[in-house]
Amino acid sequence: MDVSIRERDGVTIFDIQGRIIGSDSLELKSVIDDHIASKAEGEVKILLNLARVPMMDSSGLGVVVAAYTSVQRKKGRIALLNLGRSTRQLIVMAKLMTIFETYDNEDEAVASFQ
Amino acid sequence: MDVSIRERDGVTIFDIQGRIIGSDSLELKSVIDDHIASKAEGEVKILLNLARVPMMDSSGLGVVVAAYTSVQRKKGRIALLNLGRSTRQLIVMAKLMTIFETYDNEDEAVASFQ
Amino acid sequence: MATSQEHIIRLEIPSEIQLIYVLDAVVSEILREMEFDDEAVEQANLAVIEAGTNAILHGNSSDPNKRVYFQFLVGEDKLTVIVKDEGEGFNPDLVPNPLDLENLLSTSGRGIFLMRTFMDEVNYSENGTKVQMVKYKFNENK
Amino acid sequence: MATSQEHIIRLEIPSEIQLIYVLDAVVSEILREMEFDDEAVEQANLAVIEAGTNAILHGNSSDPNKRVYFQFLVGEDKLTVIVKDEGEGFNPDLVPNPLDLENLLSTSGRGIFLMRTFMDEVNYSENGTKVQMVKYKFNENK
Ligand SMILES: Nc1ncnc2c1ncn2[C@@H]1O[C@H](COP(=O)(O)OP(=O)(O)O)[C@@H](O)[C@H]1O
Ligand SMILES: Nc1ncnc2c1ncn2[C@@H]1O[C@H](COP(=O)(O)OP(=O)(O)O)[C@@H](O)[C@H]1O
Repeated sequence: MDVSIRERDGVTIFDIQGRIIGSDSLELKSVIDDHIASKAEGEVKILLNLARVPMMDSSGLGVVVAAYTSVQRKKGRIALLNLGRSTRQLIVMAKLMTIFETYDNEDEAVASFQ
Repeated sequence: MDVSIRERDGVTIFDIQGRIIGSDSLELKSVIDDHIASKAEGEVKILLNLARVPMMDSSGLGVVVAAYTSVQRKKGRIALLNLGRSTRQLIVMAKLMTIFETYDNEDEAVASFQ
Repeated sequence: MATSQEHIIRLEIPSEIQLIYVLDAVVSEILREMEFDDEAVEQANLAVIEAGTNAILHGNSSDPNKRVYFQFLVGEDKLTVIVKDEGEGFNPDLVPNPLDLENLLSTSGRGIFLMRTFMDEVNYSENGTKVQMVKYKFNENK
Repeated sequence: MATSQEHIIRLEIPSEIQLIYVLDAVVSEILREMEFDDEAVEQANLAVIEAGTNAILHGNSSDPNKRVYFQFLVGEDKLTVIVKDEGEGFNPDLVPNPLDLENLLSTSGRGIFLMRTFMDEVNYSENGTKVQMVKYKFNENK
């Protein structure tokens, strides 16, 4: 798994590439946590781009949930972009589809933060 | 491994994709043998495009040698196109570099058959 | 040549979470060879990763001297996977349901649930140190 | 947590040539985890595939009831691979040199030569049914 970070109109987009399994979740968690810690309250705007994540295990999903909770606590916003079949299925099965905001289009997702 | 076949100026180009290991060599051998069998003496013109073969084992190399021998017997010509580091190293180690004709450019390779 | 009743592949690893990638590679390749459809491949793959992760982290507490044993029984129409750890075991019936409202936002606790969701059969034995899972190739019931 | 002296991964397969892809997956993943450079990965991978192919085809004569046992000993600076078959064995010293002029255009007979070329150590034992190969991570001699 690789993660790269970019900014668009004040939104921080995490482009994740590769399966998130095993110890990948620890790595992903630390990247996201560091970013959240660096922002002041009310200023966290995160988009997790999962377009190139063919699969994620329960520890990966745990990281997404943890990110959601941390962001809420900091009065920020987090959304998921471009869920694939497998990651969408995982989130649906875990009954988290109504909790997470999801987008299939980056422009739309970024605009929603403005 | 996948093989697809195309014709260019009377030359039959085998585009091979993927590692040639294990039972792949049997499959490759049958595709090449069928093609050679379908041609009359003096009419076999084969280019094996290895651009997308990251690795080949000794049974794969055996198929290339068998193809070379069959083509010679039928008074045809066979050449190798786009050897990668790994396939080139294999052929060098087996002391076959001086026996096989090799090209790094398809236009040149095809022209050489005219 | 006698007909082989079972087509068994075994894998044995020390308890290091990094070795999940080796497990993943084995399972993916077996499922691909068996020509499961893409969705079934992802599902079975995920279930085996969950079971392997549990064996390493919970069962063997990441003790590299403890080992995890995998067996893959490749059948005509199904794959059976057995995962065995060298830990203390646990009672799978006491694991909280991750779909209960109070657990929905938990950051863990979904592994066994996903195994049960994505495999056709999941059976724990030997005090929870062994789990056997089956995925059928053509499952008309799902 | 005691320090683990050896980090051993075991794989055991029936003698089916299609299972070379499973072997390939395991070896590739171990080599990648060990952070060998790309060329060393290809070389060690090829050598293990050759040894596995020989065990399946020559050692066990593709008898699916006979099994091939792989051990991967992952060290700090080297990978040791042991391949054991259940066949009759052979004398590796009597295998013709594929570089001899009369063998150059042979369609087979290069497997052991490639193992010796690409691994740093190759040792046969148990009458040729077992081969142990070592690849060092930083080999200044090569
Ligand atoms: N092999 C095992 N050995 C001991 N305990 C286990 C094992 N597998 C699961 N458990 C226990 O069951 C709980 C639930 O597991 P699981 O549903 O996979 O979620 P998670 O691994 O995220 O906690 C674990 O937290 C652990 O306490
Ligand atoms: N594990 C084995 N058991 C029995 N015979 C073997 C084994 N490995 C190799 N051999 C013998 O050594 C010969 C040379 O093997 P190798 O160099 O790998 O080339 P190839 O497999 O193409 O014949 C084989 O043809 C076979 O007779």
